[in-house]
Amino acid sequence: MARVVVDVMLKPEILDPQGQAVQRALPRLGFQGISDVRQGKRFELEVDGPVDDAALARIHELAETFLANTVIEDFVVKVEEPAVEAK
Amino acid sequence: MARVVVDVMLKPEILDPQGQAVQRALPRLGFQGISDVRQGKRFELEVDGPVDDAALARIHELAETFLANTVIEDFVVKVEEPAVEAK
Amino acid sequence: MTARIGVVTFPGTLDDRDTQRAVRVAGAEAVPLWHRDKDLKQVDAVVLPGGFSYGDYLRAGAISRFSPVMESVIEQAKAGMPVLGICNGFQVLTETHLLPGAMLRNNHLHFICRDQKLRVETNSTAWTADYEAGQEISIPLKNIDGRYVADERTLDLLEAEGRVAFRYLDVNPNGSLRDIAGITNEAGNVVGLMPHPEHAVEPLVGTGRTDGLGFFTSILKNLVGAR
Amino acid sequence: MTLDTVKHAEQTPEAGQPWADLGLKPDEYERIREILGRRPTGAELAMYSVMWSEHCSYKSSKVHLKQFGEKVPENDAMLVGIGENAGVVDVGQGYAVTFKVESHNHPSYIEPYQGAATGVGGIVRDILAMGARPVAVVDPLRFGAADHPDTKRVLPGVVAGIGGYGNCLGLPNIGGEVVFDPCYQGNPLVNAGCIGVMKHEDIHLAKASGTGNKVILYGARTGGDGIGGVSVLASETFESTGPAKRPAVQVGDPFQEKLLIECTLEIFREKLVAGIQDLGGAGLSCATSELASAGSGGMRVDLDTVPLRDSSLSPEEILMSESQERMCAVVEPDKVDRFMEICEKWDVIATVIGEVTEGERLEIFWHGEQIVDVPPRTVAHEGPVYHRPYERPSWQDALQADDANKLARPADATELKEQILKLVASPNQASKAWITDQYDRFVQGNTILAQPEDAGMVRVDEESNLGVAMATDGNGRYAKLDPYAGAQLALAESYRNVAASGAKPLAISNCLNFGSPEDPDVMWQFAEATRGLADGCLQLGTPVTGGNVSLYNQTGETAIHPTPVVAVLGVIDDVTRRTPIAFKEEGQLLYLLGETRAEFGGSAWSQVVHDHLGGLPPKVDLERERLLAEILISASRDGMIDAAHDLSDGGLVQAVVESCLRGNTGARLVVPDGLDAFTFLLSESAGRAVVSVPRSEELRFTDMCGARGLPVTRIGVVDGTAVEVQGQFTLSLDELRAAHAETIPGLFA
Ligand SMILES: Nc1ncnc2c1ncn2[C@@H]1O[C@H](COP(=O)(O)OP(=O)(O)O)[C@@H](O)[C@H]1O
Ligand SMILES: [Mg+2]
Repeated sequence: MARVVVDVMLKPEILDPQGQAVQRALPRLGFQGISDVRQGKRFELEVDGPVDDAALARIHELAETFLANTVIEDFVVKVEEPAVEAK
Repeated sequence: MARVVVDVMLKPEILDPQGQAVQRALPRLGFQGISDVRQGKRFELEVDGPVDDAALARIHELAETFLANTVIEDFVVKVEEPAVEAK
Repeated sequence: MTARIGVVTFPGTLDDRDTQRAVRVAGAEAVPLWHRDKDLKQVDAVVLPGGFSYGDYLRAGAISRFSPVMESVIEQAKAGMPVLGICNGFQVLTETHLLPGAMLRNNHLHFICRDQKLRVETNSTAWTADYEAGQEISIPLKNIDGRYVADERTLDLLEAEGRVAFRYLDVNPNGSLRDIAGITNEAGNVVGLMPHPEHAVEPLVGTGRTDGLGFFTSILKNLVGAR
Repeated sequence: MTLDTVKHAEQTPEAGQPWADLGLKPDEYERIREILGRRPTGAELAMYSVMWSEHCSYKSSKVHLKQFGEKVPENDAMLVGIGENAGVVDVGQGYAVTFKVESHNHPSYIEPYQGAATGVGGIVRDILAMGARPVAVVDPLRFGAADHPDTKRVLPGVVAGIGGYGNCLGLPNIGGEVVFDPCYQGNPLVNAGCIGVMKHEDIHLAKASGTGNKVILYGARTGGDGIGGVSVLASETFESTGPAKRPAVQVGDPFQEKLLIECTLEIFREKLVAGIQDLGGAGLSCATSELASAGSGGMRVDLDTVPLRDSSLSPEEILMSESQERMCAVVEPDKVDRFMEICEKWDVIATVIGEVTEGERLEIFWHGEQIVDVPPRTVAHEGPVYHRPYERPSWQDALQADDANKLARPADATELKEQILKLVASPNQASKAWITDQYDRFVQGNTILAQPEDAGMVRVDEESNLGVAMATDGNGRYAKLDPYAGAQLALAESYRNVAASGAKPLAISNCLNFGSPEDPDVMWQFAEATRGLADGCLQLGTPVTGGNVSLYNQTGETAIHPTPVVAVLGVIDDVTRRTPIAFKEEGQLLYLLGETRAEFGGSAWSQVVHDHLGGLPPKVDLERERLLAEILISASRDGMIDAAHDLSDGGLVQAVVESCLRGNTGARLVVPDGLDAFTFLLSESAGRAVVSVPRSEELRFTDMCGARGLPVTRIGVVDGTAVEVQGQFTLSLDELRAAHAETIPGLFA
């Protein structure tokens, strides 16, 4: 079993009020030096079989038709490394 | 300028109604072989200065106190490689 | 015989019974349609009502769009059957691309419930014939994903073709581009809007106005007249 | 780890058990051993500990709540009383209404969004379990100081959670309260109420009967969330960590709940259930033991058949899990197939997990091995009962002696005007529209009145225009000064609000929010408040149909103000006769009903201007309240008044300002003879309302009041674009609107 991640972000030209709300709150929290924040979605898919090219192509199609609305969003499909990121 | 990404996901033991709804829809769309879907948030932060340990520590704190609610969510902080992922 | 108006229920649809009531108040017959059935039961028109179909999970309207009933609705809409999408129904229509653009989280990030003033920009759609072009009406608005967006080219095209059907007046409640509250397709049979005409058909309830009744009398006239 | 079966427990009588970590006291553990004649298994211990927690067993409050069942007024509207998921009253024309208020205080402090959201979900399931379609929700809320940084975290989250859940369910939010006071700083109160409507014959009860009937669990899968939430969150203070190695917070799925509602209503329509219970606090432990305890016969459950979200859960955890959006039904065997079909139609997972058995035991098995064998009554209904010591606090006399009438009054009209403007803009008196606009009040198409009206009102029958109304109230400041009177004032205010809308008050529910019962001061407050409420209900003829108790709302030694919240349900035969608060028609006459005395103890004025709390709360006169209500109801029915607004915190001026802003008209007021302007405008004497009377009705109206002995004073006229108090000051509507509207968004937007 492997994990495939689909990151979906609003296109750069689309207003992202959630990201803005975070950014506006930063100074209040004492954070300086972050010039932009965008908020998007992350999907973690557990894939049963091997993640070969065919599987990736299918997931790409899934992202394009379903997980993202390409009128407003961009997406990236990644195979997650088995090693866990350090927190 | 560098990009730091914070991924926030519901803890594994917490109900994820969104991910569940997506997963349940998959068979109807003709997608098989995905045994689990979790949906989380992805924050992209544009950091002005260098992303050194101090900056990362601050972003880690930001994630812990603000971007994630650690009662129900886990998070991961990553420095994004300058090279853009292929779509 | 009066017109048969189908009202679709998806899992999580909320305003289906209210829409059926509005259809009846206007004098038409309301026909419940179930999301799993492809059969449209020979209705003359379809309303996709408001609510949170599939919890609005993923994106509002994104999951319902793939239901069996929508296959038929899309097909019939393309063939000219009148379809009205209210709120969540509008979101479904944009997800199916029967209407252009997309709906996003309100710019203030909150759910908002208010009595909203609109201008009916065109009465040459199946659902607005009973209004004057330029008429101002007030009907309830209630949503969290009500911000209409589309690229500049699409917006210009909509304006040029007179397809902006409703515009917010006084306040833009959610950051919708060009104050757009609702749009129509080129043929004028498919209309979507965020505010809720079905909640403004009886003087007693809600805001006490009946400004929304015109949607349902328009379609009735349109259909019965066409027979 | 080996499975702790009943057999194993018999063989290992001396095995150590973590009863103390689970919140049980030594004598409670002993009692369990006595009941069972052996040590409990781990699963039994989990069940007893959670069911005997304060939250589920009412062990500290029971002895006082008894009064609600003893001092019952003559009232033939009661169909189902205290003891079921919610009480049911007859509202005529064959309709019955069920309603209840519950607290979700502690979870909402930890995770405001989910805590509040699941609070709404829980109360809605209670109403559903009675057989009713939920038709409206209300949300009485209390927060710390409005300008405290933590309130900025808690309030927006709570409001978003209530909206996020309720809006997605399609339930109009028609009322509630938002109150700020520093005493709620670490202990916000998130109470949620729901109203449901059914026909008399549709009433369902939570009991399991009929040997061989199947026990069906349906709704969401069971996960590890909220385990120990009941005992850890609701019973002890936050410092104690207890057994919660799993997260104690539940995440709600309103979409799933919406499906559960529609699915359950369809199941009711086809009369497929013999008994039904929602799963709330204590999850399956509660549902199985309560169903078995209330019915005849026993119950057998195969716990390994429960559909799980997390396969690593132990049987104990499955029993305690508080995963949301689940229900448990008892179904005759030949109806099971149809039951399953309906669940499938609504995409709801349903599983037969057991059956009703002969005998009187609740037996639970795990892969064929018995892990629970208990008499269900001992779990569900025969928990410990405490007679906690209570005593009038040593500081109570000094508090009452600190008379608010001694506070400096405004020196002149200019200062009076300034203070009134400050009052209108203060967080407690300011418009809550920024909050309530986040709630859908129109859905279902039956909303007659909603915020900011005195009471929420929904139409029940489209043909006859039968409707019901509800208001919730509770003034913690009054209750702190005198808990007996404070509880009665909460009742009186809520009753008055319902009457002001034109509906006849029928019955009440309550949510009693207090500090630690282990503190004799708090226990005295609780005893006094329940006594006051029970006496008040007896006098007003409005029985208590049910309610909820939330204790341990305190941080360290400091308890919240005693806060009994009372929800009054009323009925109106014809909703077209409802009375709104808005002054609309220029030239209509304004009358003040009731008597005004110099009563400022616990008043909004004393808080806003002097930051003071002392003296006595306003005097309670329930006979007067009843008379006032009768007059308001007849006047609305006979078309003698066009608007009515009850007077409460902030006094007359607050009410007039609200009615003017709502109707977008001004008012000219004259200070009546025998009163000074300050007392006239700001006193909080109870039993009063202001009404707007068409000139043609003036004589008929004043004659009616005169004949029935209700003091009535003409105080002015609806007119212009300002609130003008002759000889004192003028405040323009624009000025007032700005003061009233901008405070809350200024703090939280
Ligand atoms: N303050 C109260 N006044 C009257 N009845 C109460 C009060 N608190 C609890 N009850 C009643 O006790 C019973 C059990 O309450 P509770 O455990 O809250 O119900 P549930 O199991 O549905 O959560 C209910 O009938 C409830 O109405
Ligand atoms: Mg219950």
